[in-house]
Amino acid sequence: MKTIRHALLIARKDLALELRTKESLNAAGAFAIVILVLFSFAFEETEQIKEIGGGLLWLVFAFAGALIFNRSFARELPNDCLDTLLASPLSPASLVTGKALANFVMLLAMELISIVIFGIFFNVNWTRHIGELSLVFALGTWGISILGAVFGALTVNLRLRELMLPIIIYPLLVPLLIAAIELTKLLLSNQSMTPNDFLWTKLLIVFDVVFTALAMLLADTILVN
Amino acid sequence: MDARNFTFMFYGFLAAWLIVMLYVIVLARRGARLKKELDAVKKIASHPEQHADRR
Amino acid sequence: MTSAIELAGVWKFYGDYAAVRDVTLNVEEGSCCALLGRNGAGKTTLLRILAGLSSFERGSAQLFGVSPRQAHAGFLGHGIGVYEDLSARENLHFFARVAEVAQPESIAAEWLERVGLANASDMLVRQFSRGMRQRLALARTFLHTPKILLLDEPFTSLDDRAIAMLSELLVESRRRGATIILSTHQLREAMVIASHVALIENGRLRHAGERTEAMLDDPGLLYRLHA
Amino acid sequence: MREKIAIGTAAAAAALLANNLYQMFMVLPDEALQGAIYRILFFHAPAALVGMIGYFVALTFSILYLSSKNFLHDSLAASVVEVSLVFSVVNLVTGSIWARVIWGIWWTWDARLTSALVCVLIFFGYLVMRRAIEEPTQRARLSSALCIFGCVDVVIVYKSIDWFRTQHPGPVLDFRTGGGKMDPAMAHIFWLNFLAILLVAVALVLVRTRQESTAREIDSLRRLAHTAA
Repeated sequence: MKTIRHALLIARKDLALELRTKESLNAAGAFAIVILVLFSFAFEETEQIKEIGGGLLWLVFAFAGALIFNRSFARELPNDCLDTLLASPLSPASLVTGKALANFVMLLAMELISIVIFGIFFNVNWTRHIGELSLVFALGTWGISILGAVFGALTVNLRLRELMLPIIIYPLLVPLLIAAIELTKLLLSNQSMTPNDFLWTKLLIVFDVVFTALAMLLADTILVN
Repeated sequence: MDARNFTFMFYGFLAAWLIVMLYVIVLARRGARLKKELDAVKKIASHPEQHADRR
Repeated sequence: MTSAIELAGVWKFYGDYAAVRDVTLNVEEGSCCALLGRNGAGKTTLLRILAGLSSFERGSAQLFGVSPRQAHAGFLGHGIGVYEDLSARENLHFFARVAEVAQPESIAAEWLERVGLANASDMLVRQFSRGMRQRLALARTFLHTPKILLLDEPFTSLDDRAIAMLSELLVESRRRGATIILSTHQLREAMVIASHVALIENGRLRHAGERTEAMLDDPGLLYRLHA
Repeated sequence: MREKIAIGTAAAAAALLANNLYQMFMVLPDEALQGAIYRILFFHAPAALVGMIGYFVALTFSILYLSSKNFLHDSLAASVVEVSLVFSVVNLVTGSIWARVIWGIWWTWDARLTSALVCVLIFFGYLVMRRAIEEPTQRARLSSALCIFGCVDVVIVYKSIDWFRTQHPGPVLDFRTGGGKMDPAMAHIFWLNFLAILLVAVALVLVRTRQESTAREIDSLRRLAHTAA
């Protein structure tokens, strides 16, 4: 209970700071829009786009996500705020969860903008399976966010932090991205899910649960030096 | 079987051992470098006053 | 007298290099212990261990019988520990909530008044002068009335007004029974406030005991004794 | 003493390899469908196995480090990952050459190939991160955490194989098929060669671990000189 309350406190503080400075949202949003525009020049036919749309979207999310995650713990560095938080009653696990929550909200906002632009540029109607699509987005985004928070914490004091984070998280995200891409592709091409596709949903859930648990477990190790 | 098949097998074996050999060379070079560094730093640690300005 | 802080045989390593070596130290409840020593002697590392920011490899550390992570001491390190893009009020609200005080809003308002920032409470810290930041940091450190205070070089880089405020806060904290450990270079100030002194050299504790009258008259005495 | 063990292990590996090579080329016939090229399997699969085993040995050492704070465990974990990575690369390269002959392509995004590649990328990231951290205690702590995340991810990647259409030959080893597809004479050489490659890996790990200790000694002497001066 206390962990959740503290996590919400951190998430709220981070979102308030982000809304004020817009450091990562501006960068991530601009990046997503530019990539989508560039891709709309590269691909013209709408049939083709339904095949690769899922992959395109999730790669944009993963890359824009890295911009958000890099700031996540780096935001605590000026004035040694990270030390202050760790010396307070707040547990490292709640700190990581709070950061993941803030990442999750920011990334989802970015995803919403991206998919609207995607729909307009590529003339794809993505609203037909909006319920399932939201579920897939939420599950996939949480997985990315929790890993982003953990490895944001892990790399926060390293040289070349901005470079190190993507090198580490992208390989780890492969199973999640494969599953999310497969499902998104399916939902965009207007097919309904077969039992076989539920396996991908299951993979997303397993990924989220396993890595959230691992993050809680290792938060102390990662943050207390 | 055909000679081409055999050539590729030869390349495969060659590549495998070449990679391992390459790693052994990297390992040996790193070992030599570490040894040199250790000697240098030992010298500094035993006479800190002479090297105080070189840090 | 009960011990507020108990360190027993604490070792902290950076690789094979020991930054803190076999430190055993008891600090009585209600006392104020000045941690002395040269730069790099291990003062900051020791304070970070007590604040629960650093782990250690051997020994045990307890604050009122619990681990440093659970003791929630008031900690003031080298940085001021407040957010540049939040206002003074938002900062104190946030840290009051994190510290789980009963009425975060009124406590925050009270402390803003106390450190003389009531008029600037809705300004962003980014726009503050150095003195204002330091006073906000003091409010942040003391606002949950901690039973143990860990202050790392608190007098360095403080301006006169903040030094006066800190001294007042320390006196008041001791009056309510709080235990204080502070590391410092400023021997004269330290000797006036401290009831106990501890000297660290190369990670080892060289001296720990009460601050004597002789030390008050001659702050450099301890250093010369252990030279 | 440590060096003698390393040299002994390497010598044993060399002798065993010489024997295996003789058997492979002089005794075993070509395979009916694939011809001579199938012999790559004797290196390809053991390299994959040694790599995979290595990552989980490194996981064990990482967990051990976190509970014991003994740097030997950290050194072992780092060494094992590095050596495993070498064999994983051997695995990928030999597999690619085999695929060029049998499938006519160097690479395909098959599940097993993908997961092997992902594995290499994860642990490559592990080594890159180690280089970016100078303070040994912090390095040991953070890389142990990364190793745990990496290994769990490898398991998830590997599990998702079943759900992905696959082009890779199915299992041929006894313990996975529950009754051999492989000729007993071939299986015999296969396991002997696995042992040989494992011995090479152990020898390399021993040398590498020693270097890690030396590096740590250098670091602590530097810090000592730094504080003394």
